[in-house]
Amino acid sequence: EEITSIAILTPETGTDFGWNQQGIEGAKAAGEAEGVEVIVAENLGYGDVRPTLRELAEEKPGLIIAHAGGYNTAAPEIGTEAGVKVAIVDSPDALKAGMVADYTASGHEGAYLAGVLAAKMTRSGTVGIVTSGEPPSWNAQSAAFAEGVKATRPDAVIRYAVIGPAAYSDAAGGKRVTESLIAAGADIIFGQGNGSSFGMLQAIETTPAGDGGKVTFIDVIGDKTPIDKGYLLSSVLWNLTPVYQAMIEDIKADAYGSRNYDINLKDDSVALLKTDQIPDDIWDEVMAVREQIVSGEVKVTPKFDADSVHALVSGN
Amino acid sequence: MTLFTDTFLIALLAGVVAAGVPLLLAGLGEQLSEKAGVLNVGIEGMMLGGAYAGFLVAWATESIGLGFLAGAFGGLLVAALMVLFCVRLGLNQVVIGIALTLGAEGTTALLHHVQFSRLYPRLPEVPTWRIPGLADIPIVGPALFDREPVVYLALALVPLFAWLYRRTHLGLAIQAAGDKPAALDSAGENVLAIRALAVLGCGALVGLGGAFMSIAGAGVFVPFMTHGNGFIGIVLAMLARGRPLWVLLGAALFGACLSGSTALQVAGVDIPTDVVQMLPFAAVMLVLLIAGRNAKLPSALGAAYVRGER
Amino acid sequence: MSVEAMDEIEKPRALAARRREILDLLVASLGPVLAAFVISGVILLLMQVNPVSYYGYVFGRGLFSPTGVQATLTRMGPLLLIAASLIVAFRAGIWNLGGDAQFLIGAVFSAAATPLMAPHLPAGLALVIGMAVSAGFGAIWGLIPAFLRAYQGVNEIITTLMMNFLGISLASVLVKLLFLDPATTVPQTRTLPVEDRLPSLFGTTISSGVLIGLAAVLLVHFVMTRTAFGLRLRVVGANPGAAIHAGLAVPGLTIAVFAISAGFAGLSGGVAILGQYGNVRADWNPAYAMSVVPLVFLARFNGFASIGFVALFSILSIGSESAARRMGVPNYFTLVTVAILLILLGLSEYRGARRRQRAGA
Amino acid sequence: MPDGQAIPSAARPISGGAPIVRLEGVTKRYPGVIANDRIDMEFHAGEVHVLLGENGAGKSTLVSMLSGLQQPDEGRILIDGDARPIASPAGALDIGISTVFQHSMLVPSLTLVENAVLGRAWWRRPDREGTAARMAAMAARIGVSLDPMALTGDLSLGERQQAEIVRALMRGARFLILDEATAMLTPHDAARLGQLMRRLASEGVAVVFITHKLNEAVEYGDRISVLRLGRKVGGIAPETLRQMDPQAATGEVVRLMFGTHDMASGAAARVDPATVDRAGDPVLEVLALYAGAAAVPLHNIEFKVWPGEVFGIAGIDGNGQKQLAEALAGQEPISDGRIRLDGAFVDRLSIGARRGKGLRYITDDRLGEGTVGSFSVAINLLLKEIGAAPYWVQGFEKPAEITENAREKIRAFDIRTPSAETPVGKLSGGNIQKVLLARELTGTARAVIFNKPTYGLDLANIAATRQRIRDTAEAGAAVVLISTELDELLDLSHRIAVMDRGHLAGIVANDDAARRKIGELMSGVGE
Ligand SMILES: Nc1ncnc2c1ncn2[C@@H]1O[C@H](COP(=O)(O)OP(=O)(O)OP(=O)(O)O)[C@@H](O)[C@H]1O
Ligand SMILES: Nc1ncnc2c1ncn2[C@@H]1O[C@H](COP(=O)(O)OP(=O)(O)OP(=O)(O)O)[C@@H](O)[C@H]1O
Ligand SMILES: [Mg+2]
Ligand SMILES: [Mg+2]
Repeated sequence: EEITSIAILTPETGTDFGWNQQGIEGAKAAGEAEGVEVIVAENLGYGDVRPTLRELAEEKPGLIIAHAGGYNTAAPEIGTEAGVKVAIVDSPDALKAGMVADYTASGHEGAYLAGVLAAKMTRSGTVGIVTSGEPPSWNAQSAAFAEGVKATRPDAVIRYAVIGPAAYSDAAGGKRVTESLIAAGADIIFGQGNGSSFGMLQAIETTPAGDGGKVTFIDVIGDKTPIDKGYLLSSVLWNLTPVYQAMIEDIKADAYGSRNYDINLKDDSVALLKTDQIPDDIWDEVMAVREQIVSGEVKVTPKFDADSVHALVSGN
Repeated sequence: MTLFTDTFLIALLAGVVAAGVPLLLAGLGEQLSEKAGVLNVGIEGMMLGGAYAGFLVAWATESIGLGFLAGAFGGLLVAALMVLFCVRLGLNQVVIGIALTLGAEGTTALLHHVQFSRLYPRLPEVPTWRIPGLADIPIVGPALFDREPVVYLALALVPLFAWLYRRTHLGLAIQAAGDKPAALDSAGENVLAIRALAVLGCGALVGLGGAFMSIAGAGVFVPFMTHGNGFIGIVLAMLARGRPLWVLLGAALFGACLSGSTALQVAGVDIPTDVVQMLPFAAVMLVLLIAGRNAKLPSALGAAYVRGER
Repeated sequence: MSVEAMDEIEKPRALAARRREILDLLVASLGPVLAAFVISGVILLLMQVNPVSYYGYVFGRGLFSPTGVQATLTRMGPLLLIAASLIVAFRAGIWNLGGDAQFLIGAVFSAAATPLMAPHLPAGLALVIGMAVSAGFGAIWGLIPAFLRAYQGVNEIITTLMMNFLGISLASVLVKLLFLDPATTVPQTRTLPVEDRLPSLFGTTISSGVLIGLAAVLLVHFVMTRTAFGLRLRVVGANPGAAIHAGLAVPGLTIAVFAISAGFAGLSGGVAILGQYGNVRADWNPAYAMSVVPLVFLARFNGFASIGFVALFSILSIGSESAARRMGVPNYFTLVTVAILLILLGLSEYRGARRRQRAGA
Repeated sequence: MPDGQAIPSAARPISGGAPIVRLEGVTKRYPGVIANDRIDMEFHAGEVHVLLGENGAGKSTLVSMLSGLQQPDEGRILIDGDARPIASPAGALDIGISTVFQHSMLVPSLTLVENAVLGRAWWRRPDREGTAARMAAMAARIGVSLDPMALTGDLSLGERQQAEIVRALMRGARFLILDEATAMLTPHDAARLGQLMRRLASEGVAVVFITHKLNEAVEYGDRISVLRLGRKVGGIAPETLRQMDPQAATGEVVRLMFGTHDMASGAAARVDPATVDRAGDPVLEVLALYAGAAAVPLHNIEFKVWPGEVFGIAGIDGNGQKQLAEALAGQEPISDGRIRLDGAFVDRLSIGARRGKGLRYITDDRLGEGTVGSFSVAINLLLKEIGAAPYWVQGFEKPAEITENAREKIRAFDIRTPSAETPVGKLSGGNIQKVLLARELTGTARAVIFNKPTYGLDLANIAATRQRIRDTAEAGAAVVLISTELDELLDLSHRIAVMDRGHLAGIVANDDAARRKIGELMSGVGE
């Protein structure tokens, strides 16, 4: 099947060093590689996305990527209605031959590695997890991070706090909660949030750890190196380009909708960011764990529900 | 390792202040405006205006003090529109209030998009003033008496406003402007000037609250970062029945609930976060259910004053 | 707040006067729209965007393209029901600002119940019950403020705002803990299959929710302006002292107003779910009520004018989403446009009120 | 004059010189009416200038222009000979014009003292104690007693009016406007105020006095101007007035106002107490009534009213009259005692149910609860009958019937309104009162409570209203008439009770000794 264009819809703008930016940049890169045009519809919010979907569908792109959990009811419906292929997230069961495919973008494997890294680098033996909410993909990473920490250093303490139920833009809340975690002894913070993550970053930059030393930050999805002031320890990077590229290739091969896509350590679509803060020996140890995961020796199962996360972190 | 170390308790208490101060400023501002008869639904917008302007100036001039000033000015600027449309021209206060909130949300998000969205500049830590003696009290001292000057200013405003409302002619005039503007007018006072003053004062306070969020609270500006604090401010003002002290209590309650929910989570108490977040609102509803009594609002609240109209 | 400014008399008037009034209305509503476009056009120019093509896209999509109009009409459905909810309350002097929570509670319960019923009942019946459920639970969510206001005199602005925060959280909790669709990892309720939803109109994508919305606004307008029940509510709203003096059962009427108003808001949630969305996700809040509040005020609580403003708002929001994307303008710009429009509509409403005042109401 | 001592005309200061304020062709239009039509008028220092005119004649409109609340559409106002607009109330106060408005201009949520200091420099601290002392002194000077620290909202309308007079006097104005300032005062207090006006005039103040009581006009006025339908239709200059005896002056004023001479004599002769048959069952029985929670608690109130009887309640305003009326109507909860209407207990019934049984209450708070200001006259005329046939059929409005009803009542009660659709709040005070009367005095009433029914009405309307009260009684209803005007009570009532601090100090038959006995009861002698 011919494919000349794809469209991607994101709930927020593609400048968040996170979910939206990775999605849009991934789509653009995939488009470039495959020689198809990419239509971007960003900042659509989480409300009523159907009109935009229908409008895009009218332009008959070869594929519509609905890059938000909130779009995964609407997109297949409109896709079916308009006869356009769609890709949605986090819905493995929605697969429909020639029509709907899912990509579960979960960085849990990477988060596990981040946990290993944190456990090896914490001076205080306490690490913190801050999230701005509890959507499934963040739960999966929180849980895997906690597992990674525990597996590496069973005596480590994990402190966990959520800013608010939907506090994606609550930067002040991010800072306040992060400060509490630092006060509770954490010297490494694993942070997940959109706008609020900048508040976390600021807390880390301005609050010394209990021992007076530096607190460091492990980010997710994007790469904040360009705006780092020396506190970024690492990041669980997501690269969606291979996912989108595979989709386009499957469409070309008339195989779309026959399989789910994901990101994983194996093909480096999930990777841990190496920064100068990480000593080489520790990095090598972490990379060894990566090999174990890739080879299946260590198994990281995603846990998408908040309860699992709470169970893992409350065992302190 | 025990969790409830001094450091942690200090952080929690400091968290109450950090979450409570913007609410306190918003509540005091709204109270001022409501007392004078202007239902200011636009304070969310004024807060965002203050948050943006404060951050912008603090970042550009590298002066925290100028930043706070600019924050107050940013809120004042949005309030000036409210004065023009609602006080001077007498347009519907709810319509304009919501319009100003939407407009400020859109404008600040646009400006942010253009200026900051690739760099997300962050400010250095805000210097604090240590109050000798008091700051040495264990736990309470570092959390309350070694703070940003704006915190002291906000707290000082509580008795100041109580004094203003009860002890000055201006206070009486403000109350008259809200309760029976025609009476104030016929006494030779300029109703519109009083209302304008109150709304501008409200804007400056609320803007300062917004600036506190962006400069001290977060150290960055992100779109929509006030996320409903203005509306809680409206609720606080109405609950307080005209008394500044009650605004302080309300803001402290909300701040304590927010900080307390963090404490519960950090301690690993397993309650769904949504449930924890409902606590302050549920607490207020419970208080209203048990001690529910007439929340008397100024009788001309929301109504434009036009001389001689009947 | 006072409703005194509202013109209370709608009487048959001479035809010529009617015609002039309609003309006035056109000028009064189109004038500000044009002015708003000029002002936002200037802003667009500053952003180096061609305003003509921008607004070309806005109206091309929102008003003149077939699928755009369909989207506009579909979006109007829940908004109109919210308008109906607000008209009842505001005319009765009750400032129900808790519409968003009432909407969500209605939506959540109807989303939880209907997919379970749909396989076992005739489709129409399941939908009717689903809508009744949404209205019922919306109304229930309005009861606490109602009783506090009716029997304790507690100001409803506070209580409805509080119940709003509570209800938005509760809706999420319900979705996450109680009504979760076990088949997905994303916290959302079971999805009502497309074929079981409210039928779309004439083979288009227009949801029949818009008809329900129109019917509701017209019904409410008629009841409030032409019936004894409506007049009683208006008396309570305009002067509660006079209502007591006239022997009206003020507490009962207050509770009735809350129930009707919150019921319509809940129904709006039900219609949104049963007609469009099919399920409710955790943390979902389209905040329709906050958008409709200023529109209903601008309409001076008049049903017909509310329909007009809701239509304008829908055209603009559907159109701008499209224009923003095509022109590379951040979507935030829509907020600015809506704000400017509201202010200018407010200004023209004010000028109209002045004129009516001078001409003798 | 019942109480006040008449001041001999000769003792009046001769006024003269240039007027402080002069109106030239002043015109003010409102939708549908010309409230003031090319008015020329002068106000001199040392003169009490009385403005007379029927309800809606435009007196208050004139006042609102003099006090800066409204601007004339045409014409000009000269201050001390200069054409200077009075741009705002502040401007009026600067010139020295101080006004007591017809409708209260006090802030209910402030105390009297705080109201008195409104308008002073913002930054200054309100001098509550000092002001209170000066207020009390001024009150003593005009012979009223008030508590300067009382919250205005807790006071009766009469007390508020007294406070406003005191406040206006405290400002030490050289131009004092009193718009129906005696409407709520007892004759005694009105006389004191009259004397004060004379004293102020002799000190060189220009006083504008608006009243509907011709005796007061003739008694205290130096100059009289009469307005009719917005026009100045005539007046009596000081020289003429000084030479006329009160009778002749009254006659002349009546002629100017109504075009006839015999208006004042329209009042029928005093009722004969013997006409009521007390052998039968009373219509209204009040048994040991208590209302503990009321602003003025009621205690142990007992009385019965028989068919055809007018039961008057006298007393200084604020002694629980309003609370009693509201307790009877069902608006004020009672703590003990019973109320019987036609033999059946009604004290557990709601307001609406009592009305259904034939109990009517005409409130004195015509703006606050009597009407809905933004609603049309037509709807206000049916405010207590919403839903009733033929105006509503099965809940649906019948606009034709509603309008027809309004037309009829507007005609029958001479309500001056541009149309039946005009919002009632736009009418003049007296005409709003007529709307209230028209609403309550139709249909079948068994017992009617009138609370100050003629307050603010002009002479012709007072006469008409009094006649209606008589008619109501004669139709077999029991009438409770609350009034601060002793003459009105003596004219209409069969028996008169005196109310004092929440209870009935005594009930006297309306015979020749009634006036003296009531006076004794009011001053506490009867206890
Ligand atoms: N919600 C409100 N908004 C604005 N002003 C209010 C509000 N509620 C009350 N006020 C005014 O504020 C003032 C203080 O309220 P209140 O009368 O209850 O206190 P107070 O009686 O002076 O104090 P206290 O009872 O402690 O002696 C009042 O004069 C009131 O009119
Ligand atoms: N603000 C206003 N808007 C519309 N009409 C008004 C207004 N003020 C006064 N009027 C009208 O102007 C006319 C004169 O009213 P005004 O109050 O001056 O009468 P008045 O002589 O004081 O009567 P009263 O003795 O009843 O107080 C009335 O017909 C009234 O309805
Ligand atoms: Mg008190
Ligand atoms: Mg008058």
